[in-house]
Amino acid sequence: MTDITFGEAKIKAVGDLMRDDERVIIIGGAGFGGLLHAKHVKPLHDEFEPRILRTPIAELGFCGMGIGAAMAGLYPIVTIGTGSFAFEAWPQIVNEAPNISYMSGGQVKVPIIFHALVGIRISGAAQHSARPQAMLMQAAGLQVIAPARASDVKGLLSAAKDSERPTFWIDHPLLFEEKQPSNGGTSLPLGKAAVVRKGKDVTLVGYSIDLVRCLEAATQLANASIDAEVIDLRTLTPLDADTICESVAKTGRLVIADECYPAASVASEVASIFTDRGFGLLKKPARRLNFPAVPVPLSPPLEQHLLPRVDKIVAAAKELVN
Amino acid sequence: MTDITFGEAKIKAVGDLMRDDERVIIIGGAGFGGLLHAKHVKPLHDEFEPRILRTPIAELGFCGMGIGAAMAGLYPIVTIGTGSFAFEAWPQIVNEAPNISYMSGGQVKVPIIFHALVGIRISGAAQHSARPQAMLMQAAGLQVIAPARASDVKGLLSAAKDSERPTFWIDHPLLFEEKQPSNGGTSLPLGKAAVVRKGKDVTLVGYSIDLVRCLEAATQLANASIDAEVIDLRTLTPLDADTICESVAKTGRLVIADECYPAASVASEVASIFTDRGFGLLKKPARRLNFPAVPVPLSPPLEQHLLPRVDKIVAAAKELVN
Amino acid sequence: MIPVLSRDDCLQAFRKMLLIRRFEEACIAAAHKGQVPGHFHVYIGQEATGVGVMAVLDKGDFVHSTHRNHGHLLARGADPKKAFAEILGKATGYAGGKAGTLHGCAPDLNFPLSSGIVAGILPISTGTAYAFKHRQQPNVSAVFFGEGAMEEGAAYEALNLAALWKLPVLFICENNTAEVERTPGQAGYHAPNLSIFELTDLAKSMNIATTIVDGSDLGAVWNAAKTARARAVSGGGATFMEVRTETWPGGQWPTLVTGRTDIRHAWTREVPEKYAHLAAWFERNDPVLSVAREMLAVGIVSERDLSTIDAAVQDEIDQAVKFANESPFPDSQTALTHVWPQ
Amino acid sequence: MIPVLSRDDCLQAFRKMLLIRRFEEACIAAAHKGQVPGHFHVYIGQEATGVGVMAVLDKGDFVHSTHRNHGHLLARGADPKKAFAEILGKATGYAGGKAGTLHGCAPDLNFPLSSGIVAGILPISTGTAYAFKHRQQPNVSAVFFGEGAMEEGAAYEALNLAALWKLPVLFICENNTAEVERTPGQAGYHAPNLSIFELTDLAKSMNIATTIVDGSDLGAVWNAAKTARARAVSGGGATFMEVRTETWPGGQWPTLVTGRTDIRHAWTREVPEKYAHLAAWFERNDPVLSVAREMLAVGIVSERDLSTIDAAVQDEIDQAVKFANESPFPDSQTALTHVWPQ
Ligand SMILES: Cc1ncc(C[n+]2csc(CCOP(=O)(O)OP(=O)(O)O)c2C)c(N)n1
Ligand SMILES: Cc1ncc(C[n+]2csc(CCOP(=O)(O)OP(=O)(O)O)c2C)c(N)n1
Ligand SMILES: [Mg+2]
Ligand SMILES: [Mg+2]
Repeated sequence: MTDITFGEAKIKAVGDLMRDDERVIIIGGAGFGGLLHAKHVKPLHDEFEPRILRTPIAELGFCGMGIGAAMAGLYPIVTIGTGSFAFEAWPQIVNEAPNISYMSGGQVKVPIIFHALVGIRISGAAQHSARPQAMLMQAAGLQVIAPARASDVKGLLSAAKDSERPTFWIDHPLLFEEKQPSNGGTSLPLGKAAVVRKGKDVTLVGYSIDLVRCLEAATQLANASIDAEVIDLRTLTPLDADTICESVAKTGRLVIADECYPAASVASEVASIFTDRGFGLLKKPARRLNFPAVPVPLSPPLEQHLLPRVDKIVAAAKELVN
Repeated sequence: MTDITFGEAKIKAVGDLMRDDERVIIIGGAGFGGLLHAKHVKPLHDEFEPRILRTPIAELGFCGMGIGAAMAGLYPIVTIGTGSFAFEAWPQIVNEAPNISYMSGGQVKVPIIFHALVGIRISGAAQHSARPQAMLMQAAGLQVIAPARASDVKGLLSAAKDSERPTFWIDHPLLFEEKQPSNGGTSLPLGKAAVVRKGKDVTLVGYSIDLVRCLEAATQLANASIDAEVIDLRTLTPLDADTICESVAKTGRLVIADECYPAASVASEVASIFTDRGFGLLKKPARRLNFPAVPVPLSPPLEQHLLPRVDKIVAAAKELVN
Repeated sequence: MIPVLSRDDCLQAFRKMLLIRRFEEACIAAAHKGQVPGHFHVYIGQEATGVGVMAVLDKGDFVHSTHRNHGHLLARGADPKKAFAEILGKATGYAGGKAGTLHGCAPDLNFPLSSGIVAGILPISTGTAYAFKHRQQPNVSAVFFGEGAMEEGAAYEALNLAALWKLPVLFICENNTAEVERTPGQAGYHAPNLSIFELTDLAKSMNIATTIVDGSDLGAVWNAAKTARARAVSGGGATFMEVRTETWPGGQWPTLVTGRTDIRHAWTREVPEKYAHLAAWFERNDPVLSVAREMLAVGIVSERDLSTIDAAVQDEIDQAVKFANESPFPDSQTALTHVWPQ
Repeated sequence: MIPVLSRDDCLQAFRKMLLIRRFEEACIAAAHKGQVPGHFHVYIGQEATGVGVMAVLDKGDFVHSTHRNHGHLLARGADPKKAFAEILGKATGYAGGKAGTLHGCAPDLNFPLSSGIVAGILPISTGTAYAFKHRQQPNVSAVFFGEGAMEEGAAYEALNLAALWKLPVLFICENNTAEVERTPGQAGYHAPNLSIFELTDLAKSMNIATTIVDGSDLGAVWNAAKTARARAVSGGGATFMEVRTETWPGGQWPTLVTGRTDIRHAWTREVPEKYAHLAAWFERNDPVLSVAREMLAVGIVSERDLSTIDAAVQDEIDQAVKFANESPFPDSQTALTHVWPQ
């Protein structure tokens, strides 16, 4: 178990998938990192060049192409690049891929991963900062995974592949350089959240980059003698309500960090669990930290003002506990 | 105050908008009803023929065209047709229109209405039954209205127009022939839900076709001596949490009917209110009636099995009250 | 033109065309009894296209279609029983009733789910073709779509993808508005709203091989498809076929404006007074009658043979309808299967 | 070629081109100091296009752009102070810091928000043009985009819409990969992945007027734009202009690979050893140097005039940079304005 960056673990996981099964191909040259990480991705691209299809700027076309390739027995990983570009391919991602297995009575499978670097990448401004994940949770038949830790990425990718279901991989541009222990490998159950840090005073729920923020908040809270339990959702569809309920049954307090806009968000869904399955478990109102309902501005102080920052998580947790 | 169909009221409201302001144009010949209602829409089309732009099957192109026309001083009502086709235009609807006013520091306005017949139209199957409304609630800067009653449609349209904000009008194919009293006319406040039926035992929340279902359920519940309060959300963005909270403060019980898929849905958002602003108001767990997380099948018994039917609303309310 | 086809090929093709015609007539009849859920799109008037193309395809090829897929399914060899049952939403249908008319499928025939979204299927078809190319497998993907699909950017992107990698795709654009005067700016389903005057011009500009074929001419379709398939499997890339048919005059769903086809019409040429206004269509554009006449002319069949074939076909369809009607609707619990593990 | 332009026109255009060049150099310098939020796209090497087109536009015309909008903004007459401040995210910028580099705008100049989505702006531009047509207003919409945009279906749909209604649009496709050998199947930002060999072929197939212009030739751009605008306002519909420029050799953001332009280079032709590999670009493709040389050749300016102009321009940019640097960031509360009533 050594420390590596999330980006390294990710590149390795994709490489392993490709080494293990020659049906795995990559469609879309966008890659698995932003411009700044191109050098880390290059070895992967070099090793598998003949299995990488560098496409035109035609997201709708090449996502559909991926679906066809999947139907015909390949396993495409479609790299869309920035998450906002997934909107260009929306008809294929939400209205073709997720329907096919069901509508065909289970006969036609679409084993595919769509990958995008979604979220607030810092000064990407409104059109390059989309968080489509809550929208994707509204596409029944689509699996949504969001590995945030080096130790999980291989396991979640393998599980997604084994499931043969169309899967959207919510990746985040700011995760790449996160240094984390890597002990991952085996296939992980989909729809199982992870308790990343045990605690008893308050439950912090995050995923993707917001998991990193929650962990940092937990460290700061510990200094203030607040013992936070931190949960990584890991998969958004299916969502693991049980693990969250178990934690809140213990802590009675819930903070959710989620870069999505507030309404009908991942955080809404998590909070709403406590109006049915988890009814009565909350001792205090839940605190949802979303990006407020305005487009993402470029200017750094504005963007920072709106982000679900670590200090906001800390403050919310303190309010709940005190 | 006479009884007319929702469809008639809708056609009249659009006509009034066009008569009152010659900047109003219609883009997209799809119209305001399905094939079966073409004859009702025809007079509108005839009256305003020169102001109707019948477009190619190019939703992405003509929704963008509407945005440009709006920027340049027209007021386009863009008729997309079936709600699922909004996905074709997703980049323009969620990543251009809603950002423009904000990003330009309020200088460039995009006064436009996108109209679509969304929802389960009965045997439309998976690709013609989309309910994009929860996804649209994730597009900050976009207003989402969902008039369900003849008396509201004119008021909400006028308010949307006066706001000069890009607006998505969630219409439903099954609303057309609903007969309702029409006393509407003046501009209504956006973001204000309506208490459509007063009651004290349980709160039923709906919008669009689900409001109709809730009202029918309330009638049936009354026969069982359960006095249901029925709330019509009317606008999904902004959403009126206060009115819902007031009602639940009284009833302590909440049933939400929503054709969306369960996760990150309109119902999730409404329920989640009771984990913060409305914390402690629920005496019983909230009951959310969504369309389960599978694509919409064609076969009538399957589709019926999955719909948030009136009898399911009734049963849920009874369980909560008894 | 028939001469290029063998007698057997010809007879088999004709039988399939007639099967499609009778199938669609049965659909409309069922719709009038309120038995068909949702609205549907029939293939009457376009039978020669599906049948002609499918005749040259290999078992391993993929076939992709749209909302107007009934004819393609049957031409590919689908069981009319299961196809009809699916349209009625029955448990015995190809997809257990989930797919219905818009999403015709017969996975065992390499006919995966049709897309009900105009142009949605074109990108998908480049993907199945890419898989063939990637595996160096000598197969092709045939994708059927209407001229309306060409108004969508998705079609443009798909053509470009196919052209860039010389993918083995047969793009079969069924232009069923060929007779409409092309007046730009006039929209509506059956008036093209594409400023590209010749539909083949786009493919041409991308260096994709193109051909324009008369859709009432079975032999012409057959030949064009054969050439296109041979080109594709030998690495020559895609072909864009525009197949022109006159719009079936009964486009108004779900009315059978032309009436039930009377096969004797092929030789008697008697147009009932009620359908006098459609005389030209019966005479020139009805592909089923055209092929019947061609076969009569070259002596492949007699009038009597035609009547015998027709009776057999009608019987097959009657049985399909009976099967579908008697089949149960799916159990409501199956509504939840096939997405997540149960 | 200069002769078609008056001395004043020419001088003013040159000054604007140089302003753009110095502005972009300043952007890169600021980026090296870590002052520019986000990543940005400079207009170096394409100056003649924006300036040439904008010169023929009317105040009432609309101008639409993309991620690569700095040059278009300045060519349209935007204040370099407010433009630079916006790029730095300052309160004094055109949009109070909200828009930044990707969403350049100057609404008072009929230059609404640029789109950062490749091809996203093309449909929008047909809408502003439609409004002109609808009101019978003699104006046009000019939309700038890269050749990459032609890979998106959105571009195709927009061209079709413009063609169907003969909308007054100037589609200006800035092909900054014109020198790249076109090898289908090789992607990446600067290698076209469009199987349409001549970009103008698509517009041609739609019966849209087309023209191909050399982007280092200010006069040629100017003329072509003038013809196009006249056609549009007289009801002749859209024009598709492909303007070809050699890729600015310093495409690797945010490196100024060519070094800071030395205006004396126009006459000394001394390429510093460090930039020897770019000699051909300096000699043939740099539009700023090209125009300078043309003006020298026909005697519009002296070498000394050029240096004087350059000094003035540099001073204007220095002041813009100073202004932007000294401007405050917006108050964090403004993050919540301009969507809902506060
Ligand atoms: C994206 C999208 N927009 C609109 C529709 C509605 N629609 C269904 S069929 C049709 C016409 C299609 O014409 P064409 O492609 O020529 O096929 P045809 O019906 O003539 O076979 C339209 C517009 C749709 N299914 N998908
Ligand atoms: C829909 C979409 N896909 C991908 C991108 C990422 N992207 C930004 S610039 C660019 C290249 C654009 O090339 P071109 O249109 O020729 O413009 P240029 O940068 O050469 O001026 C790409 C792919 C984007 N902005 N939008
Ligand atoms: Mg057609
Ligand atoms: Mg370019």
